Amino acid sequence: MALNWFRFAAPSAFYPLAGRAIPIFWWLTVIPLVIGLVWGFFMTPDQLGGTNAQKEYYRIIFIHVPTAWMSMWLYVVMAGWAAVGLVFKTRLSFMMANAIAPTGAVFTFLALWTGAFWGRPSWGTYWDWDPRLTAELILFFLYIGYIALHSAIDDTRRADRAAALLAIVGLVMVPVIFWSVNCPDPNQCAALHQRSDLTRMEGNILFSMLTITFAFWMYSFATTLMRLRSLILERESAAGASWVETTLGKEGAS
Amino acid sequence: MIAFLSQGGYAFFVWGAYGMTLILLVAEILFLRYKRRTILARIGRLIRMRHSGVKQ
Amino acid sequence: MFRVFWCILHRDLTLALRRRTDVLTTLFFFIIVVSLFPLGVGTEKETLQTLGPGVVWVAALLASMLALERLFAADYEDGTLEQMLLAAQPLSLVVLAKITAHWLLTGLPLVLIAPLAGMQYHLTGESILVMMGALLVGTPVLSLIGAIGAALTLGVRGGGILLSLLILPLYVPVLVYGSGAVEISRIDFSATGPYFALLASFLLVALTFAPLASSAALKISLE
Amino acid sequence: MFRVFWCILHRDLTLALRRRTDVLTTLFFFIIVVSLFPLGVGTEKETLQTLGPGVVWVAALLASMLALERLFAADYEDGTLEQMLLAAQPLSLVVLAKITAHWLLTGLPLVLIAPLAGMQYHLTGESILVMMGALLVGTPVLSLIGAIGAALTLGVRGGGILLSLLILPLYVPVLVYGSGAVEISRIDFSATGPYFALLASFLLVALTFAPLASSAALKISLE
Amino acid sequence: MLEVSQLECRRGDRTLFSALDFSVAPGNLLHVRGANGSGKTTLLRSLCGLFTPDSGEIRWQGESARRLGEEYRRDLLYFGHHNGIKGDLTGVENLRIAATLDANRGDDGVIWDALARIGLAGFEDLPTRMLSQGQKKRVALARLMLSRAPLWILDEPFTALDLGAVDLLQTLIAEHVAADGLVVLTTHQEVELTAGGLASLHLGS
Amino acid sequence: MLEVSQLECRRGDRTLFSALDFSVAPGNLLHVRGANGSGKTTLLRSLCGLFTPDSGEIRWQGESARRLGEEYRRDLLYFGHHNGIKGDLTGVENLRIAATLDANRGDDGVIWDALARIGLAGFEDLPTRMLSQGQKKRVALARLMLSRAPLWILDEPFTALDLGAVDLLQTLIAEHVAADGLVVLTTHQEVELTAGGLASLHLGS
Ligand code: HEM
Ligand SMILES: Nc1ncnc2c1ncn2[C@@H]1O[C@H](COP(=O)(O)OP(=O)(O)OP(=O)(O)O)[C@@H](O)[C@H]1O
Ligand SMILES: Nc1ncnc2c1ncn2[C@@H]1O[C@H](COP(=O)(O)OP(=O)(O)OP(=O)(O)O)[C@@H](O)[C@H]1O
Ligand SMILES: [Mg+2]
Ligand SMILES: [Mg+2]
Repeated sequence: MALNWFRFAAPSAFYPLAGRAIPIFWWLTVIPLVIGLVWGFFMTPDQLGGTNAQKEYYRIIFIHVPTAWMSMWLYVVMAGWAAVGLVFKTRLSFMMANAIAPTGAVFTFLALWTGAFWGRPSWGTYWDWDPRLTAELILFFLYIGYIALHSAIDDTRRADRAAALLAIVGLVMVPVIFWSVNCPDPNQCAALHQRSDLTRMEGNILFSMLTITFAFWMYSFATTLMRLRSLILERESAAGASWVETTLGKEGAS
Repeated sequence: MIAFLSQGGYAFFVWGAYGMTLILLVAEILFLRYKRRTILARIGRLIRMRHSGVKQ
Repeated sequence: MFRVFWCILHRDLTLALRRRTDVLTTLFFFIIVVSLFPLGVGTEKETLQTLGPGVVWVAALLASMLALERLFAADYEDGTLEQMLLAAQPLSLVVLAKITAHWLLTGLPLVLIAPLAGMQYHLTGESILVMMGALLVGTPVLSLIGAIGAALTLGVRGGGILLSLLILPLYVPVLVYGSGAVEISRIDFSATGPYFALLASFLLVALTFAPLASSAALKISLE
Repeated sequence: MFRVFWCILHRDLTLALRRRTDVLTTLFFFIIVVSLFPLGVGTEKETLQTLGPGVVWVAALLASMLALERLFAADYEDGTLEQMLLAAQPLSLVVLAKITAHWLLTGLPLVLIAPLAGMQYHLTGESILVMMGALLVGTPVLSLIGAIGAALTLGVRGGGILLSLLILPLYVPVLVYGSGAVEISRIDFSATGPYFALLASFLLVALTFAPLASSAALKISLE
Repeated sequence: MLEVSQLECRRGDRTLFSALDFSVAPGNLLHVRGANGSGKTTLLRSLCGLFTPDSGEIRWQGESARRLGEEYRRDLLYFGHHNGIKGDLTGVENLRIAATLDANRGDDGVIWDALARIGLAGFEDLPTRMLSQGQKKRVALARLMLSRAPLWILDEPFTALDLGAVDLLQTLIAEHVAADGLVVLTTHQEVELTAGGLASLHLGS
Repeated sequence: MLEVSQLECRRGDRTLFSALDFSVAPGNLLHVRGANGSGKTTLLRSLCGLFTPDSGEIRWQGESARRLGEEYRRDLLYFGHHNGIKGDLTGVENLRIAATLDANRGDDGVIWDALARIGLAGFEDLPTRMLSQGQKKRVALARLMLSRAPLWILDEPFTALDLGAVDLLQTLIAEHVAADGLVVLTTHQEVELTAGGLASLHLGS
């Protein structure tokens, strides 16, 4: 078991494996995305009534919620790989963390953007200092900090480890930060706003939202692996690894 | 069709949100492909150099 | 063990006091930032009273952060940090001593000067007391967390501003509860307890982990 | 003459772009400082609207100032500044080129990002326009005045914070009229004219004297 | 006994050295030679643990240096391209701190003697920033006299020194080797010993 | 013709030298000697105008150097304790900027040739921060080959260089003197000339 893992922890073994997986992930992205969008735009009611009256702009939910979820999940995964890299000193783990960060930052930005475009029609403002939004903004800063630190150091080995340490410190702080902006007054913390409740959602809306979430998740796999392959090539060829040449020779025809 | 595009009068917001998502995701993919191509070109050049016996 | 701690603490304090202005400049920076706001915002009493706690805390954050940049950088450039790494003592002890010196030179003076800032913003005596207390517990956390960032950005070009990018988001909890305590004290003095409890627990956690994390970061940076 | 100006400008821009993040970090620092205030101050719409212009200007001041510290310091440490002093060209030309590069890298991005900050503080479209205009005229003044301070504090320990001490008071006029213009535009858009006229005259004066003053200061610092 | 086996270091795209094997026994000096950029500094920093080699192992008294950690560092004195002294402190203060960090006694009498011997009498309590380049280097080198570490790792210790100081440093090194110490050094000059063995290692093509 | 009369420099409490008189004519080299801290660097920096002496005058071609200002600086090349190169720029970029500042042409062909001659072929377009100590110094010294300034002032140019580079630099200096240039330098080594005159000035007791 452990042996197996470490075999794929070698970049040379991982590179072709990732190459084969990427197309699969692309199909897993495109098909649910199309289904989710079609369902979301044509199978759902034109207007929400009841206590939560919303007009067509509620359709932003189909991308807003998935991007928000992905942004948080990807940070956890990124910090996780960073920790693995620091503990086991595997090059591939650092590269993995490195490959996830830009995708995570993109999703965070999209959550902010789509949220803003939702907020304008429903709250009358693009931005408000709601705890959820604030926390998402801070998450964005953490991603940017990771990327900035990594690219400011040009010795890749040092950059990897420094950025990994930062990601872990960030991961420890994230719950504290989220909690502090959610609950700025510890005397009244019990009266936190009711969180949105998935079970109370209209079935069609929920279905589209979850399908698109799945699509975005697969999209993250695909882009991360693509970026990872580029990183592997860049670093291994810089280090003069011979497998790069043989592998590329095999692929060269395509 | 017009009705679909206007999204009940909220076209700007709905398509603004979807549009930015589309732009960023596609841009990410294009950027990744562009990066991969430049790396392959560089490595190809290195390999050719090595095979034709040019010293680094 | 303690000998090394004292030695480094003493060294950093001596170094700072050799240039007497060093201690004063953090203070003056704080005062200037606090005084700039009324110029930019207007000088009505009520606006200032609501603004006060927040501005004081943000100014404290920035002042503490500015001095952080040089926490390890000076020692890095002249090679003394290298010697500390090669010392026969645990590095985190040295780091803790340096952080302590940093706090004594930047955090403590802020606590002492805070009443002045409070007066500028027409805060009441009670609020000012709470502010001093909150700063006393909160500023060491700033120094401790900041040290990690300072160690990570060591020798990196554009380090100062990169450091703020890394560190300021992590300062948010201290800022929220620090200014929250002052805010609430304007309404109900007795309700500040939980705020202080939270700040104190942050301090404890930071005190345990930050020296370790910073020394790990230093080792990475010196490769 | 112009060859040297271009050469140094090109050099400083290249140096900054070698680390692509350098440009972005000033921006993000600005955004973070702007975003910290509501956390400390509270998030009511009206408070934020009165705060907005002041906070944006103070953040711009700080962002520009932080980057200033490295304006000459990096060149001083590796001896290239010495070489510039010994060049066969007037030093003030070199200094002007360095200041231009500094503004292009820190001032201009702030102007472009300002609308975002304006939105966070619920400013109206018109106010945001005025703010951009004021920043466009005001930030070069910050870079120019700042350069004098940067030259004076060169090689002095704790330079960063001493610099802010020297420079921030000089920034006050720009701050007052810059945020004043935005403030007044919330009431009467057409009344902003005099503010801009003043800012523009500051710019002219600074443009004539600051390069000379900074190069004199550099010569003193390098003794 | 310092043993190095199968050491390999890369920097950027270049492999500086690989499969490097050598050992230094007490009473011996190893002179690492090589042109500029051949990897001397990198090798010396790896020996100290300031640079992590890409592969290979460094053993001190039979155990891995990495595993020994503090114990190894206690036995080690490194002198690098930087002087490692603070310009704002006086020579005496600098040395006092260095002694504490190295876990030596370093009482003030010893420190003043060391400074006098290295030719800085009269400059002991000036801030070192007021000294000339060579005088700063001398302050840093006074650490050698205070240290009780058996293993000295010296990276170009002779630069910036005048002839008198070079002679004195040669004597110090020779004394240390004669007293069963170990020295690894790089320099573009020749070194002479009065006792013990002198080996030399050539890096680069 | 560089003439110095009645020069006096003080630093801190000490008078480093006073009533110093000398002159250097074209085709001559002046070797400034002295122990560490005797004031060599201070003298050289005064000659460049980077340090204001307490009294005395420095004349270039018969006129006061201070009054000549830019014209004097155009004729001058100073090489100090710092290398004066940016770590983030490549060797070629660094030299291009240096050439512009010195008002030399410095087209790229010349620069590449200079770097090749000083032994940095293959390292031309690496950021100089990735070079070893000696390689950095070599980049800085390549400026000597680009310069058309008649007066060279060199402060310990040989430190950190390996033997090959020292030889090359000796040749460069000898060529410059042979071509009617003026050189003022400090070093703790000996310098040899093939043509022209060599004088030496001893500072300190
Ligand atoms: C941590 C990040 C975020 C998460 C997890 C999140 C999640 C959600 C969810 C689940 C809903 C659906 C609520 C419901 O109708 O039941 C929602 C609605 C909404 N979100 Fe977000 N969101 C996040 C960030 C943002 C941001 C950054 C913005 C704006 C800039 C934003 C603006 C909105 C708006 C306007 C709604 C509609 C609210 C309503 O129905 O009244 N959200 N969000
Ligand atoms: N910044 C300074 N402030 C005060 N005194 C100084 C300063 N720099 C040097 N000195 C003093 O001036 C004297 C001469 O210094 P200088 O650097 O000129 O010596 P040097 O001959 O170049 O020595 P070296 O061979 O070590 O380079 C020294 O004794 C030193 O104490
Ligand atoms: N920070 C760095 N990043 C990448 N490569 C580096 C770095 N520092 C040095 N190198 C490379 O490593 C090689 C060896 O450098 P090192 O400093 O070990 O040489 P050295 O033998 O000590 O030379 P010198 O005699 O000039 O001091 C050099 O060719 C240099 O290009
Ligand atoms: Mg070396
Ligand atoms: Mg000297």
